[in-house]
Amino acid sequence: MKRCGWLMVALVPFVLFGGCGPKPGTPDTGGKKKLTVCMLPKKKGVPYFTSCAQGAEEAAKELGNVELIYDGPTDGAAEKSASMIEKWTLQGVDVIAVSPNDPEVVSPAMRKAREKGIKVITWDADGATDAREFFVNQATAQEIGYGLVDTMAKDLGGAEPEGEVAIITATLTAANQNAWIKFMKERMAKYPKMKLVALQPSSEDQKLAFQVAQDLMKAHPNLKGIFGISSVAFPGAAEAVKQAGKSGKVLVTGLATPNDMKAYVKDGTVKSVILWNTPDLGYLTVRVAHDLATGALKPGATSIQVGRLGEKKIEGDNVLLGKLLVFTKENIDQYDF
Amino acid sequence: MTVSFRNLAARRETGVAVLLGLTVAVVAGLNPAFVSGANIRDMLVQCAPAAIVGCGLTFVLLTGEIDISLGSMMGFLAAVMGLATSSQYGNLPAPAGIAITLAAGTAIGLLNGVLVSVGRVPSIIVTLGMLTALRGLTELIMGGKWISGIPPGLRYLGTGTVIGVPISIWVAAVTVVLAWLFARETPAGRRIYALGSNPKAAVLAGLSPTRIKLFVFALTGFLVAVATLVGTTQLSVIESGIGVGFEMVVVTSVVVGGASINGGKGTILGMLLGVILLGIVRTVLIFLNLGETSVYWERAIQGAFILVAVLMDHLASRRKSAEVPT
Amino acid sequence: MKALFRRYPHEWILVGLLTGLLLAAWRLDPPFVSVGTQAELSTHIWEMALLTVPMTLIIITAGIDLSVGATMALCAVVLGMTFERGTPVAVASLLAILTGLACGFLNGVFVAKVRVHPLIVTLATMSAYRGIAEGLSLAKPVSGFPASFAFIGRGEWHGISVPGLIVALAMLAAWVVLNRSVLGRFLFAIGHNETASRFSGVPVDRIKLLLYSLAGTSAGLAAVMFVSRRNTAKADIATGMELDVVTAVVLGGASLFGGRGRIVGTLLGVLLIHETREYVSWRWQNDELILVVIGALLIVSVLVNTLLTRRQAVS
Amino acid sequence: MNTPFLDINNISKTFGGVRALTNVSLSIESGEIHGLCGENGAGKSTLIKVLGGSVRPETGSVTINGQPLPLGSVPASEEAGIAIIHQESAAFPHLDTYDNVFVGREIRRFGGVVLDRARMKTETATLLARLEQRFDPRTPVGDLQPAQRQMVAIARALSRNCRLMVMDEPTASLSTRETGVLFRIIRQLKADGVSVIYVSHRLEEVFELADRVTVLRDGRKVDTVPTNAIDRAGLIRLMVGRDVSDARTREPSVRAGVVLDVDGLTRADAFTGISFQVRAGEVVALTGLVGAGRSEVARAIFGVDGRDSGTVTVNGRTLIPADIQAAVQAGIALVPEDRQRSGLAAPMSVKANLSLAVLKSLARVGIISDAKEDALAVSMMNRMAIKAENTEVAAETLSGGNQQKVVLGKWLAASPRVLILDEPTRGIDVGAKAEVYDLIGKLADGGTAILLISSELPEVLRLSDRIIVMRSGRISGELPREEATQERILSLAMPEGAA
Repeated sequence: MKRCGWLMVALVPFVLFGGCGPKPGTPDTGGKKKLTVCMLPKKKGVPYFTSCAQGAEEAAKELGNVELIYDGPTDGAAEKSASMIEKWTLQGVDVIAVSPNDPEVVSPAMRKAREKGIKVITWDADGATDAREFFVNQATAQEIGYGLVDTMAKDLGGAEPEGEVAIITATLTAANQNAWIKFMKERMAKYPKMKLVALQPSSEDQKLAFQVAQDLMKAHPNLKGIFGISSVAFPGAAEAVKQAGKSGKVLVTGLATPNDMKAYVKDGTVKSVILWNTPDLGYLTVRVAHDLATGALKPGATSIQVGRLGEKKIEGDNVLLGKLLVFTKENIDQYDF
Repeated sequence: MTVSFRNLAARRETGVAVLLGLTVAVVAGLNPAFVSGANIRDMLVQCAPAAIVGCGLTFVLLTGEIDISLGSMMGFLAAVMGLATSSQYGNLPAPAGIAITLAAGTAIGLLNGVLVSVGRVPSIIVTLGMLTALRGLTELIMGGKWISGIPPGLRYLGTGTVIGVPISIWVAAVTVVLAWLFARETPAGRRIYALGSNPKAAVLAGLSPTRIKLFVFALTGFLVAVATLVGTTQLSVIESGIGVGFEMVVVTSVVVGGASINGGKGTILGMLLGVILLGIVRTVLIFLNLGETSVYWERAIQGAFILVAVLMDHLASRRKSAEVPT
Repeated sequence: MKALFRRYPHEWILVGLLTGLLLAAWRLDPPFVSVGTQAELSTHIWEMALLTVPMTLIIITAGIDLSVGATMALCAVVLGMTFERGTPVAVASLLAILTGLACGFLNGVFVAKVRVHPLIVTLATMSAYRGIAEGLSLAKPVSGFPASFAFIGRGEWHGISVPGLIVALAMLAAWVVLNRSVLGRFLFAIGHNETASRFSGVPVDRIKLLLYSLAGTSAGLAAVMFVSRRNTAKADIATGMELDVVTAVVLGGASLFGGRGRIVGTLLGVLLIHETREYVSWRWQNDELILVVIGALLIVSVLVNTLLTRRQAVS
Repeated sequence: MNTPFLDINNISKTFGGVRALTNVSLSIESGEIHGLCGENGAGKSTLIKVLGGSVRPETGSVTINGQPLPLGSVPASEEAGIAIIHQESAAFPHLDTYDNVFVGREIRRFGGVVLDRARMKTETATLLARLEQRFDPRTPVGDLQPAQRQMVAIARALSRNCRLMVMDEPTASLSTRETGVLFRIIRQLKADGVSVIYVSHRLEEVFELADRVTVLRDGRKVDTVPTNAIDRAGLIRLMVGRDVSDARTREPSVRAGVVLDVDGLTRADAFTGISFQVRAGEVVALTGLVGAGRSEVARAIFGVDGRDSGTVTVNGRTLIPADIQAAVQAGIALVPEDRQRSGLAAPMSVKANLSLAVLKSLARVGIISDAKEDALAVSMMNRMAIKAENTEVAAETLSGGNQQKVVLGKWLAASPRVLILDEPTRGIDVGAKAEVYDLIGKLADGGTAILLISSELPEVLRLSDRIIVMRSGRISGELPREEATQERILSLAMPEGAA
């Protein structure tokens, strides 16, 4: 009985490594050299990132020699992102484009990839600057944080916008959101009569965001505005306001893809939705990845030609997508993502 | 003699009811808005899905089995419902969507039941596997997009009211009452208790464990579908994360309500009290408005609440014994 | 051979699945089965593998600990916060492990002394510990640990991975305990019949206290390994870890009803889950698919086992 | 001659390669009380399960009143008028008494959808009154005493107007008074023309009740004989296949020193002011009706339950309350009443069970010595004459008698100073019983102080040096062996005014 136990222990490594193949192949075979570009979102299965992936695929198809791999953790766990980077490093891909969920966690893996000669860039959110060559920057945390508060102020109206506001975030540990919140609080100093009365998490759960918004409106009867600062929290909060019959009385703003918010913008619950053109972001990322791998893009460049987007500016090592978009009743129908 | 004070004090239902009463009284004292009609309505709506599914889970626990696939099942059923009815996808009419969702829920529940009772795989393994697999499947069939464009007929289930009371509360109330009657007043209900109480004796008494287990799992699947229909339609968008962690909420509530995970013990009333107690904790904290950092302690307070609830009856029946705990 | 199979049907099924998987991988993606790749990928599982050790022991006694992930988070937060306030990282690590011990001990007190079912206790402390971690840290991450600290999570000692060595030692110790020791025998006795064990003078309460404390301490150690490897201490680490750990142990053949479980099985369970996850990810680059495969794997492996053993009993 | 009421024909059944029944045939007249005897494992329970429909035999047939009975279906058997009182505890502890009585064939109303609780309650109350039980039909069965639980099982069988009542060890947990009630009911049934199959290890009961008796051995029928044509020794010979002497009383072996001293032990709702001493080598019986508090006293001494006041002293050392560890370290051992639940880790090997209580002494630095453990197991197997293939087989595969010997052996290995035996021979067959008696004698001779709890008065009279009788939680009297008779014990045990 016990002997068999030992046998098993002895057997396992044999099974594990016994099959070490003598032919260490590389993924890229064949005549025409194909570039493998890996695109890592913070969380897979979210429309925001899926719409980025659409643009990325478009770029890959246009370029023809790009093999695009789009994969990321479905639960958004940063350590899984790091594991995926490590896996791609082993597979010897050409470019890894990372949207870091938690820069500290994924940076070591990114550095290791660079040591192996893989080009690493960041998109959507930046990582440690020494861990990547370029950052495809759609907006900084400061821009977003300030933008949110400014939009709310504009929507509240008046020279000195006033009222109680609340923030519904994703989770309390979400790195991005926490950065935005920091800048939002900073910006609120500019509007002394805008008072932040609550910050609540919604566990990346639309239902919970809905319930939290309901509770906030009751617990704070004077509530004038709600920031839904994750793409899950925003529609949940908007629905709560709408069902409470407070459309227009309690303003909701935040970040989300326009398709998910169209109904609320049209019925007046939401005046403004803030975001950037996400397919364009994906498109730009793949273009930058391609040019970096082919050598067309070198550090120090000040601009890049990107297909249908034309020329984009590069500031330092930041490739800039352009301005934030504010979707309103007037323009939201022009966007489909 | 049988219903002595000590017995009453030692019953989990009593402890949970007392804790619930105290909590509501204290919060209402500090912030009367807590017991306003609107807030009570919202809290009940929040509790409705857990109460509906809790009925099924109570029966599963009574037979000595467990189902922890509930959350992923709900996510999957929501996706099925959305894909069938959304104007961007299947575009089926609402009644067809309802029928498909209920059928899919029952079928998944039945599959759990078949694997447990015919395949003889322990239910915790079957449903742990399902919890993982169905979540992945949901992500796959939704393809990274959320589903909007749910027909108004379905949205009505989540947003409509009848005589001023939201439909989800009606559905939950009817389910709970039916389950309560079923458990207490029908032969089948008694047999579920009997099976969990002593499986060997149940066979000798001519009961069929296979059939009973198939039934409770299928029923649970059906009720998850019901909860999906009235719960997820409250919102305009169906996302792939629907139901994440829902299984923990329901299992915890039912267990806090006094059901034994060894089978044979548990009541619908206890389940309902457990669901409400745990369901209102978050709202309570918002209404107490303890300041900015309090939100970070929310989960700790929730955990403490659960501990207090399950410890109350243990403290009431303080006597030590070598028997295995239930 | 047949006798061996009869004795360990489940282990053989796992070995069969693992071999099949690796052979398929070897045919389709040879680089996947190279030593270098495997060594690199193995870094992903050490914390989980470490936690399966106490979990196996606990499950043998018909208990369960769902709070290990939350305990890890709390320990990581303690590590991060004490380090941030100037404590040397070694001392901070020790404090983190002690925190784990305290968490586990508290679980043990509720399970052994107050006699609440472990599932309920740890379901409650799962929320509580995670909540305390969030509350203490206000959900802020801590990073910037010294490079030397990475030794525990990423380092090598004479070419052997340090965390791998820790896990191997833990598994070996558990193997000795389960197969050779008085304590191990007591664990099985408790799992088979707790009342009879008490009546036979087995110190059931003390053993349970020990087991849950051990699980907490291991979670503390796992947290140190994690923080060291990923260089970040945060309240949301190891979310869902408890289910991964339980899945691996159960896949390894342990019975949640107690009395059954082997460390070799657990090791195979960990390896099978790990290899499956990594290979599916390697070949199909699809995170959703992994969930489906792992879930199906869990059900099918146990189903095959029950079907095989039942046929055997009939013939 | 007319066809018999029940005709069992050539029944055979195997379980996983083991033949449980081989070509068993048996016929029973209506209104007959038919004894069924045999050692454990002889096939009685399987035969009963075949009749009840929970086991389907491979071959053979059963007819009732000439009608073939569909085999392997519980409802079909019930339909045919067969009611069974099973040996294993077939109660549902979480359900109320009346639910227990009616599970599987509940009384319904409103077209069969809803339970008719009122009728179930009143019918249960009537049945309980007939069985002279005074508890509320709403009491959960888990809260009842074992004897009351058995009465519920009997009530369940009686609740149907059956034509054949099968009773498997119905008196195992009953006291003398309750047994009397049961016998009266059995005779009533007979007078009503109901046939009864009566299975018991208590042969005197078989002789008292049965018209004929059938003996099974190793799954085969040995013989069917009228009870007036055979004596006890003859019946035992048929069952065992050899002669077993069972009438020898043991020589007293009492020594001087008091080993166990129980003083003023009180636990609310269970017992009050219990004081007695047991000396080395002495066998003291603690007897009384079921529910008098005997087992509770034993549990309190052993530290299973707490106590409200009083002390327990072993060899001058006072024990901490509610601490089994302390009791075991002080040298107390308890062989509990409920073997399956509290005595054995049934799925573990015989060896592991035998060594469990002394494992630490077989180990160095916590590592068990295989050699020492094997030696212990083998020597215990031999000493206790445990019949098992080897020491590695699971304890649950053994017969009840051998399981009990394993439990006893576990404690013998620990050589306790005080051995508490709670119903040590319940459900054990004749052969094994004699062996257990021998062992108890040998232990006492070796100087162990023994506290014996038993409802079987012949056993008490045979084994003990002194008899302490309890009545509703108090000691009602003490008899030295020379003065003890069944009548005197009973008069002390019966509630005042009842006897």
